[in-house]
Formats: sequence, C-alpha cells, structure tokens
Amino acid sequence: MRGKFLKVAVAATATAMLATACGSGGDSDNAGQAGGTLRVYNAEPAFLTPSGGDDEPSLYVIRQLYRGLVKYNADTSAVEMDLAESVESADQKLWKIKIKSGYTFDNGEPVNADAFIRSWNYAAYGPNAQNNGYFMKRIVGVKDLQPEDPDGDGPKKAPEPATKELSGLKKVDDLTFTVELDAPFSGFPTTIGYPGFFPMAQACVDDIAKCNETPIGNGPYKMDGSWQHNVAINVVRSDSWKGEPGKPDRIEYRIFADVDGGYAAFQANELDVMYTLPPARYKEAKQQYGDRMFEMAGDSFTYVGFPTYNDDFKDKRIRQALSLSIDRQSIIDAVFDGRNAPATGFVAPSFEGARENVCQYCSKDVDKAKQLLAEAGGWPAGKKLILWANAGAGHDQWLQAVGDQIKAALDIDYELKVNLQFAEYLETADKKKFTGPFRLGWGPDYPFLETFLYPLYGTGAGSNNAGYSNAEVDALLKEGDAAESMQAAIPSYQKAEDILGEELPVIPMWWRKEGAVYSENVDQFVWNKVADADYGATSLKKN
Amino acid sequence: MSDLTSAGTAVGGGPVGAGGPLPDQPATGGRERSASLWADARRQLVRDPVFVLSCLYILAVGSMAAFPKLWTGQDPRDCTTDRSRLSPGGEHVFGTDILGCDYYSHAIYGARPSMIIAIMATGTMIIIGGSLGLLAGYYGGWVDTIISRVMDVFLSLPFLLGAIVFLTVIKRQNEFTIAMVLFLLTWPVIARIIRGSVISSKDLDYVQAAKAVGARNGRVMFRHILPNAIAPMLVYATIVLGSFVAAEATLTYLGVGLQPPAQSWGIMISTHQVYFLEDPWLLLFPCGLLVGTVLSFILMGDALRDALDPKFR
Amino acid sequence: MGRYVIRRLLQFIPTVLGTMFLLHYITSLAIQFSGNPVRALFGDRTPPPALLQAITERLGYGDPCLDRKGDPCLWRAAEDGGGLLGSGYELGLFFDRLHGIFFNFDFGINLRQQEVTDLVANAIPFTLKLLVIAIVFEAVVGIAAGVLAGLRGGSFLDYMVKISTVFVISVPIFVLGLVVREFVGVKFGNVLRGQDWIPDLISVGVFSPVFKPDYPLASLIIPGMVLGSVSLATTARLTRTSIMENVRADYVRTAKAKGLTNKRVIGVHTLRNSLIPVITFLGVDIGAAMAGAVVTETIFNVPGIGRLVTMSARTGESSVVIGVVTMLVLVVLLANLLVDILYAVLDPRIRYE
Amino acid sequence: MTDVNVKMEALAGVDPNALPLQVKDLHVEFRTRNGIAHAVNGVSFDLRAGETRAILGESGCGKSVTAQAIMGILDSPPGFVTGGEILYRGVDLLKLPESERRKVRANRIAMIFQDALSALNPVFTVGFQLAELFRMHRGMSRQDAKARAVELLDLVKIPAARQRVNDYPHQFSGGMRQRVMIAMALALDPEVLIADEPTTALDVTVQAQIMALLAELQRERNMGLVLITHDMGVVADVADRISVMYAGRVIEEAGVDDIYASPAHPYTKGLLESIPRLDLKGQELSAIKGLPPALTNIPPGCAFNPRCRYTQEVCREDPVPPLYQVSPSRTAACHFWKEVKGDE
Repeated sequence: MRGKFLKVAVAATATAMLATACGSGGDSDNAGQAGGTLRVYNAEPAFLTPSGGDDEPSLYVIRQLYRGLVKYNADTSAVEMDLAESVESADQKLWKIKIKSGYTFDNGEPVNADAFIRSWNYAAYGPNAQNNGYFMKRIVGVKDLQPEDPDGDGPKKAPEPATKELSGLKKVDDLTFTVELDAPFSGFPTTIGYPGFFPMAQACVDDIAKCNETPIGNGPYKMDGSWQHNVAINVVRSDSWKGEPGKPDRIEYRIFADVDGGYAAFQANELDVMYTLPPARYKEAKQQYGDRMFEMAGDSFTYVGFPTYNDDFKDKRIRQALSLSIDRQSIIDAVFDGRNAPATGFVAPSFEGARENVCQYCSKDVDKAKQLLAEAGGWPAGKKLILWANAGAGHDQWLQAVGDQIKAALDIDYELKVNLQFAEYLETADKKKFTGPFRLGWGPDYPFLETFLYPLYGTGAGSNNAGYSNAEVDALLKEGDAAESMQAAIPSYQKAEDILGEELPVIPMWWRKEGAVYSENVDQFVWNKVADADYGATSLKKN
Repeated sequence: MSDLTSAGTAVGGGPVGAGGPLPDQPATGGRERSASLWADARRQLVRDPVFVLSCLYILAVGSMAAFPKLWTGQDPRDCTTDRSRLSPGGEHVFGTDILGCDYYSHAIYGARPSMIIAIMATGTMIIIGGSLGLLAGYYGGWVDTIISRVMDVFLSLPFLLGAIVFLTVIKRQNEFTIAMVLFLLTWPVIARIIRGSVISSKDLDYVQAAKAVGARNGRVMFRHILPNAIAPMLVYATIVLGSFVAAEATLTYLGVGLQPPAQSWGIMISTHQVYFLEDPWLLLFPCGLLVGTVLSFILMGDALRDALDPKFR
Repeated sequence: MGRYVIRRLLQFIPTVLGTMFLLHYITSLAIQFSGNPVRALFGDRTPPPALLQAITERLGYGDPCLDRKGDPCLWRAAEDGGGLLGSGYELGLFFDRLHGIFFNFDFGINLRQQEVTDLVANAIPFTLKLLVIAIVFEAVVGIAAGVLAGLRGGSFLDYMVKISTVFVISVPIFVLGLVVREFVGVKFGNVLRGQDWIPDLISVGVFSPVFKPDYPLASLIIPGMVLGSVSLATTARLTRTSIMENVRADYVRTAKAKGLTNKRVIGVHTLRNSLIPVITFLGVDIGAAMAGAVVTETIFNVPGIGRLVTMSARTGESSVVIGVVTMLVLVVLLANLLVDILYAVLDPRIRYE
Repeated sequence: MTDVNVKMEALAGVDPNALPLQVKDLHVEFRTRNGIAHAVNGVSFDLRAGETRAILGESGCGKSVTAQAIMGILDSPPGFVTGGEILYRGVDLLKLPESERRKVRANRIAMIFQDALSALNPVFTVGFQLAELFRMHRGMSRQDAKARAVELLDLVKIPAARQRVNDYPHQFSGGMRQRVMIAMALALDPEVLIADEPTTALDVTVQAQIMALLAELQRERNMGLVLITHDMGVVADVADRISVMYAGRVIEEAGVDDIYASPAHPYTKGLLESIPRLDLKGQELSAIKGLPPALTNIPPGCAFNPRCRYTQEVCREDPVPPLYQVSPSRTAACHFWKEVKGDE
C-alpha cells in the first residue's frame, strides 16, 4: 500500500499537476556500486513518523528510515516478506504475523510484536490525531479509539475514548501477534507494506515530537542530524540494519517549494534524482536527458465524477454520452504534453488483474454519444453543464478543454465552477453538493485492485463522491474480500469493474505517466512499482 | 511590485503631498494661481512626447478593455485542442495557447479585467481614502486621531502579505473582491496625501478669510481646500493605476488572484510562465502588454508631477 | 526626544491591537464562511469525523463562535453564567489569542501541528540574510545611481536611470525572478560550472539557480539582488528627486559660498539632507521587502518566511498565514517605530518639536 | 582677532593696490525651458575698501544674480555668465580655475544670505557649520575650530555663545540666526562682504540691530560691503554709493546723498516717491505703475519705457539709453535725465 492520497492532495493544492516519478525497473539484484552521496529532490514532508506521514515526500524519507513487515517486488509489485517471517490467515479475518528476530531500532530497542502493536495503537487512537489512523479502519476495536462526535461539528467535544488499545491486536509471544479484522479481507498482506504499518520504538511514542524531528528508525538508513525544515534531510547508512544494506553511503533529500525550482537545481547538477518533472518541461527534459529518464504508466487516477444524486445525471445514458464526447488523447497532448495515458478502465493498468477497454464509452464517438443522449431524452434545453474543479491547481485548463469538446459534440454549453479552494471543494464533495461533473483524483493505498473499487464506488464508502450505490457491485466486492487468496479474489473484483464500465458513475480520464530524471553520477536507478523511486537501491558511479 | 504604499514615493519622489502643492504661493491668489497652474501644466504636457505616447498607449488599452470587438473579430473562447500552442503568424497573429485558443483575441479580452480592477480600486481609493483624509485633516482632533490610527493599522500590513491574507480568506476571487482588497490596503496612502495637503492649506490666509466671512465647512473644504490637494492626488492615482495592473498579475501568480476561466493578463502570464523556454511568445505577448501599460501609467504620472509641481519647472 | 519616543509608543499600542483584531477577525470569518481548513489535510479521502474533530480541537478551531457567521469572537457566554462584571459574558477568542501571543508567545500551530513560532524561527535566518543582501544592494546601488542622476538632472545618465528604474517597476517581479533563475542560474551558471578556473564559490554557490544549503550565503546573493531590484528603482528615484531638490537649497549655496570643495558640498551638506527621506524609506521598505520575499523565496526556493506564507496560502492553511503575518506585522510596526526614531535622530527639526 | 587674518596662500597676480572688487560689463543669462532669461545685462561697479555700495532694485531685477555671479555660486545650469569681468584686486575671477576660485570664497569675498533659516543647514549645529570653515580653510583641529566658533558667536553678540554653539539653526530666533550668518561670513576675515537682503526677513527693530552690527564690523575691519536691498530706508543709513538696477542693468549710479537729493532716472525717482514720508503726511503715495518686464522678454529701447511718465519715441527704440555722465561722480541711463533731475 502506498499512500498516494496526499499526493493527490498536494498535486491539487500546490503547483499544477505535480507529477510523481516515472521509471522503469532498474533491477535491484544486479548490484551496482556501493558508496557515495545521492542527492535527491523532495518536497517538505508533513511528518517523519510512520503514524503521521501519508504524503509522498514523507513516504520517500520514511521508507529509507523505517522498514515494515512486507515489501514489494520492484518489478512485479508482488508482496515479499521483509521483517515478517510469515503472514497467514485461514479465514481472511484473523491474521497471524510472525516477525524475524534480531532486528532493532537505531536506539537499540528490539523490533518485536510490541513495536508493531504500539505503533498501530498509537496511529488509531483518535486524540493522537495521526493521519494514518485511517488505515487501521479494518481492525476490530477501531471505533472505540475514534469515537463519534455526539453533535456532529457542534460545540460539544467528542468524548474521550475509553481505551487506547485496539482490541483486535493480540500479542502471542515476543515475535508473534494476531490481527483481527472487522470483515474478511483477502488483500490484507498487501496493505501492511504501507509505512502507516511500520513499527515505532517506545522512545518514539513517548516523545513523538522529538521523534518527528529526529526519527528513530529501524531501516537501512538513519538520520544524520535532524530534520532541517524546508531545507534538507540527510540520512546515512545504518549499521544496525540486518537486511540488505542500502547502496549509497548517504542520501541527501533537498527540499523544494515547487518542482520548477527543483528542476532548475537538477539542470545545474545539484541533484542526482528528480522523481518528478514540471509538466511544462517534460518535452525539453526528454530531449535533453532522454537516456537518463524513466517513464512508466503510473497509478494516479484522474476522473470526472457524476453527482448521481442529481436528477440530471441519474440516467446512465447521459453519463455515457458525455464520456463518449471526450477525446482524451488530444487533451493529454495539448495540456499535458502527452504525459498521461488515457484511461479505459477503473484499475491502474500496472495492477494485477487490470484489463483494457473495460469502459466501452471511453473513446470519442460523437454519433453514438448523440444517439444515447437522444435516447435518454436529450439534455434540458438552455441548461448549462456545470463543470467543477478546485481552484489554483491548473485543473481548469483541461476541464475547459473537456467542456469545449462536449459543447462541440453535443451542443451543450458549459460553465466552469473552479473558484473553490481545495478544502471547501472537498467539503462540497463530502456534503454531496456538486451540481455537475466534478474532477477528482485517486491514488491506490496498496497494490491490490480493491483499492480502486470499494473506496470510490462502494455504497457509503468514504470517498464515494459520486454518491453511487449498486447492490450488485457491493456484493461482488464483498465476495472478493472474502476470497481465500488475493489471486482468487481478482475475478470477483473484475466483475464489479465490468458493471462500473457500463454504469459509468465516473468518467475515467487518464493515468498519469510517472517520469523521473537522474544525473550522470547515477549508475543504476531503481524504480519500485509500488514504492516509487528506491533511493536505497540506487547506485552511484565510482569517481 | 513590492509595495504599493511606497509606490507613490517610489515613483514620484518626495512624499507627494507632504508640503502642500504650492507652499510658497502668495496667500491671496490661491485660486487664480491654481487655474494658471493647470493651464501651464496642460501646455507643458501636450509638448511632452513621453506623456503623449503614454496617453495614446493607455487609450489603446482602454479601448481594448471597453470595446474588444474593435480589435478582434475572433472569439477567444473558441478553442480546440487540435491547434494547441501554434506559433504566431497567419490566422493567429499571436499564435494559440495550450488549449488552442487564439492568443491575440485572448490578450485583447484580457485587458478588461486588469483595467476594471485597476480603475475600480483606484476610484474607490480616491473617493473613500480622499474623504477620510479630508475629514482627518480638516477637523483634526479626535477625528484625526481615530482616522490616523485606522490608517496605521492598514498601513502596517505589507501590501503583498495583506493581499494574500485577505484573498486566501475571501476565497471568492473576482474583479470586485480583488479591487476591494487593493483598495483596503492602499487607501491610507491617499488619505495621508490629502490629509497633509489639507493641513498645510487650511491655515492659508484665503481659507481663513473664507471662514471668517462665515462660509460653511463643506464649502470651505470643497471650494477652497480640496483644489489644492487635487494635483498630488492625481499624480498618485495615475501611478497607482499602473501598480494595480501589475499587482493583479502578481496576485494571480501567487494563486490568490483571478482564477481561470476568467481571462486576464495576469492569468495569461502565470499560466504560461512555465512554457517560456519552449514557447516564449506565450509569456512575451501578455507580459509586453502589461509592462507597456504599467510603464505608460507611471510615465504619465511622472510627467503630470513634473508639470504640476512648480519645483520641477 | 524622550517625549517624542513616548508619544510614538503610545500611538503604537492601538495600532498593534487594531492590526491584530483585523487579522483575528479575518481568520474567524474565513473559518465561519468557508469551513474547517483541517478537512483539506485529508485530500480526496474522507476522514472519519472523530479524527477530524480531534485534529480540529488540537488546532484550536473548536470555539463555538467560529460557527456563527460574522461573529467577531470578542465575547462568549460565560460557562458559569457569571462572566465579566456579572454580564454573563466573558472575554472571547480574540482575547485568548492576545493572551496567547503576548504572554505565551503562542502564534498557533499549523495543520502538521508544528508551532508557528518554530516555523518562523526556522525560516527567519534565511529571510534575514536575504533582506540584508537586498537592502544593502538597493541602498548602495540605488543611492549611487540616484545621486549621479540627481546631480546631472536632465543628462543622458539621468535619463537612463529614470527609464531603467521605471522599467524595473513595471515588470512583475515573478517574471524577473523566473528569467533570472533560468538564464543566470541555469544557463549562464552551467557555462561557469564548465570552467575549471572559476572557484566553486562563484560557479556553484553564487550562480546556483536556487538556494543551496552548502552555500547558505553565496547562493542568496542573486535572489537578494532580485528582491532588492524592485525597491532599488524606488530608492534611486527617491534619491534623485531628493538630491535635485536639495542641490538647489539655500544652505547648499551657503556651503558653496563658504568655499568648500565640491566633494564636501555634495558629500556632507547635500547628501546628509537628501538621504533622510531615503533612509526612512529603506526602513519602511523592510516591511515591503518581506512581502516581496514571498515571491522571490518561492522562485529561488529559499526556505524563508515568504515561502512559508506562500505554501500555507496555497494549501489554505490560514492559521499559519495569519500567525506568520501577525508576527511580521509586529516586526514591521516595530521597524516603523524605529525608523521614526531614527528619523528624529537624523533630522533635528523633528527632534525638538 | 588678528590671527584670523592669516591668508592661506597668495593668489597669483593679486595687486594689493587694486580695488578689492570691480565688476565690468557683467552678463548673466538663464537658459530655461521657456526661453533664455537675460538676468544681468552689462552691470558694472567698483568697490573700495571700507566703502558700502548698495545695489538697489525690485525683486527680479538681477541684483541677487549679480551677487551670486560674483561669488561664483550661480546654479549652472541654468545660469551662465556670458560676458564681462569680475576683478578682485585686479585678478579676473571668471578666468580662474574652480580650485583657485574656491579659495577666494569666504577668504576674500564672503556673502550673507537673505533667509538665514534656509541658508543654514538644518541638520548640523551652528558650531559645526562655523567650525567647518576653519577646518577646511585653515586646517584646524575640531577642538580649535570649535573654540573659534564660540569666539565668533561672541563677536556677533550672541549671548551664552558657549552653550548655543551646539544648537541647531531652527532653535535660534530670526535675528540671532542672521547674526550666525554674519559670523560665518566674517569668520575668515574677508575683504569684501556681499550682503543679499540681510534684513528683509526680520522685524524692524531687529533690522536696525543687524544693520548696526554690520556697520560696526565693517568699520572695524575696513571691509568693502556690497549691500543688496530693495529697501531705500536701509540704504540711506549705511550706504556710501548706490547702483540702481532695473531689468538686469544699472540705470543710475551715484553717491547716496546725490540720489536722495535729486534722482536722475525716472525709476529711481519713482522708488523714492514710493517711500512713505512723515513730512508728506496726507498726500497720496505715488507708486510706480505696472510690473517689471519678464526677463525673457525685455522691451526694446529703455526697459523701463512702458512704466515711465517721461517716455518718448526714442525710449522705445534700440539702442538702450547709454549711461549719461550726470556729474563727475554719477551716471544715469535716461535720455531725459536733465528733465528728471530738474523736475522736483
């Protein structure tokens, strides 16, 4: 699982499309040279604790400082054991986790069952206000730690939670513990590779503020000095790490306010890796650094949702007609310099179980669109289609192009409503107050196709902003969750996706292509399909 | 633009109205003197090529804002992604932008918001700031104290920071709100100018004489005192018009100005600044128009000040 | 002199309170009208209400007056019913904030739960360095250009100074910054970096396109010059006008009649008087330069106050924007006070009024 | 005060027997945007040691410009000396290089300005401004120079000089400020003092004190004094000889008694008649009609002709009336000087 939520949030709020990395797989077993200092681009992280950091810049640092139970294969994104000896379950509900012995934190504390239980409890406990508390939502007892506010947003405070511990976490012995989930979930092993599930030392939980400034990690790198806010974070290879050692001696994360500044620094040879590129410089970068550039179809999903709670969009034929009038590739070429891949399904193409052309209405076909619109009884005469996006993030541009194309194809005039800042925009989404198609994005939590389905289209799910509800889809998703293995779950999920492809609660727009450049100092650049640029595995040339 | 509150001093020179416009004028003939002052100024201005050129440029931009159809027959909203970022030439004199909209008509239509914001903000600033300055200077005492303290409050907010604060909070960024924010942050400057000018002229003999013969306060203020303050106010207003045009662009760049799909020079510049290495004209055209406008306003203000301030004759 | 300072200090207090109330009211209105900024923290994902609530409480956005649109948050109903002077009301959020700021030096926290004071403390050294470079640059170059132009009013040089300064004022600073970063920092810098004989301090430090932690001072020089360039124009013009006025002053004529050398007439008798408004301007300009740093720091990636404000504004973290701006405003007001006192020191006519 | 008299260095070509100041056919013009203003058009006069010469005229007649041209402190541009000679003891100052000419100022020819408030630098103490002279011209230390400044203030009768030397100009009253000005002018013991309307800005009682002080100091030091004024009353008390100026020219030159007894130019006559006189109480005061001409546009012939009651055709035509020798020691530039003189 990889937290791309905030990545989307950052993209939405900070600069225009802040692209993440790209890359192809350098492979990690072809060991390059060890040593040297790797200087990499980073934005200012939000938190450097596993329980707090859920945005891309945080994760890039946390993944080198901390390690979790499982990791992902760089090329196949398959789950591999890291600190865990085994992760097993008979019923997909009660999971038993065994930890390898001998691992320690930088301060000497052992990495044992307590370290994980402690970390997860800390994250889940409401008053700690940890961003990754969200990820504990499947574990039994989480409701007791995050009690509801009795009067919504009102003046009364939420009651103090009765307990600080998740009842679903049970320590068996020093190196074994069990996790009980609310409902069966076959994809659970993929989720625990996400940094929100990484362990924390007791010393860290005791003084979380200090631990945030100078993290006490358990991974291949440890802090050199403390976090220089907005300037840099430096890490050096850790001696206490028992696993495969990191390649560079030292990694310097240089912190930039915007990607343009970072790119300027890269051009001046002040950085070795830019895991992302300013959209407008993509062409130039490709020309100039073509042989040192990685590109990969990513898994950041951009969609235009329909407010299915609004009468105008209740008829699926209207939704289909609108989707059919959009030429995705031409918008991608014009606005993004070709840096996106048109979406024809709802699951990232790189994911196991993803298929092409799940959506039959996702390529331009004006005649069919007109026909479907006519069948649905046409668009109310004179009514403007209102297209929503949040302000200040450059979304207005491509949305305007979408509007232009709809207008050209179906003769429906449009209006852009793009003046809401992100917070307010999201609140509008939460309150289901959109009056027309709205732009939003989604990034996966873990490399398992479920992450693209339930949260967005499950009845009442947290990010189901379309307000979509389909009993059949719900049932199929449940079926997949309860399947005996991840492999076995895929067909159920695919069936659910097929229904979505016909019903079209949202118009899939595109998948972002990740693009990264690296300097001449880099010998072998490693891109992990799940965890993105893997700096610990990237080797430098010997001078 | 760093700070509009300093723009007056910036461009003008000394605090424009600090000493009153004509500190050495004979006590009696104030009105005649100012009449001949304006006549002299006009004579001097029409002979000043810089002033004339600036005026023509502003007129051109003003007509773009008022009657864009005079300048272009094309619809700036007629866009198609098929012709994204065409180079200038042929059908599209300025080329096309990334959405394939005609850039020339875009630039013409973009004049309007910039000008509306500048004019609305300056107008409000003159009327309200001017009145408050007049009241403070004329009545003095506690009226002056209160108004001066309120002025201090608004002056203490550095211009850009203040604008960021107000606009992040307002969140409805349109011509009106931006103009109002610009006004809020700059009215104390004009109020100060007027106040200083009023204070220095209210003790002049002819004003005292008017009072002595029982003229009402309103009449004294408007007939005898205000005319003295008009010259420095006019100079500052001209310069500030230019600064506001530039401010709109800067605020847009910082993400707190106008939002697309509105069309303004600021939006054009900040949207396309990232492309300036690849397709420099996307930045060059709106930037050129903007710089020209700001430059013209400032040069006009300069020329006005030289013409209206006898010290520089 | 003493009385003058005391009078200025007394004027200072209502200004500070007024400014702080203005900022406080704006924040309150922001929350009242556009909702809880904490929500944005979660992005596309909808957070559990409990979590949202907990973070909101932590951030101090829980005051009930923030639910009433337009409420200035001055008073609140006292919990025990007694309140201030038995009115049933007690001092509200505004006074809590004042108390926090003046007694606990607490300017609030950001959405990442970092103290604004810490954020500012981290950022301020960079901004200070940048400001010093900018002010020195604009003072030295601006005054020199202004003096030259002023002494030769109407000459070619005067004309050049006038045109170039007006031009600098007209170009939006972000365009100037971007052009400098790309052409001076990247393009020209890369040429320099390709030459072995140029010391690293110059090629890697000074001509770095963005701020570089290894060269904390050198890499700030160019950003500082860009920041200073806006006010440089103002300084030059102000100096020019001031010189032109003073050069004709009677006391300058007296100085000449005293048979003093030209150098002394200009350097002592003209400059001292002419520079009073310029120095005052430079002092006041500290505030403007801080605001200008918002743009410059963003472009050159200087981890200072300006970048802090911009990033916070972009993510809608009004708590930080307000906290930082409040602090800056206090600094600006203090600077203005000092400038006024400096003015009195420089100009004896004010001092003895 | 004898040691003040040490001259820094000798000026080449000085003839100690020549007159301290001779102005010959001086021309000054101002080149402005609105045309060329002919401010001074051939002014000549002599000044003997110990003599007081008054230059009389309305404002704008070129008298202050003449003074500034002598001092070499014309604002240039727009002012330019376009002809003539200014001789100090036989040396033409206009031909001296600036570095030499500078040494003449304050050392040999000093000047007092009209408005002491604006003529004194507001941001320096009077002590500093006085001491500066000794430091720059005599190379004295700050301390010595300061001591001399106190002596000077004593000399011009400023009470409590020791304390006041540290005050700023705006802390003095008008009369006291003018005394400071005088002290400054006399500091280096010049041979010629030019006083440009030294009392105009002052109250009448103070005026008298200042004039008395000036006269006293002049006598003590045997200085030549050029007194520029428009005040006929002041002139009558102190002047030895008078040059009356109109539109940039000297139109009458005579001893003070002659002029007052029988003016030979209608303008002089007009000026005299405009003085209110106790003995003519009850009669209507006659003023000169009209305004002086703009210096950019001086009428042909006699510049005074539009306002003159003696005007005839010849006055309206060039050339301008020459200086007629009225008596061995007096001249007047009027074709009809005889009529004017006789017509009492």
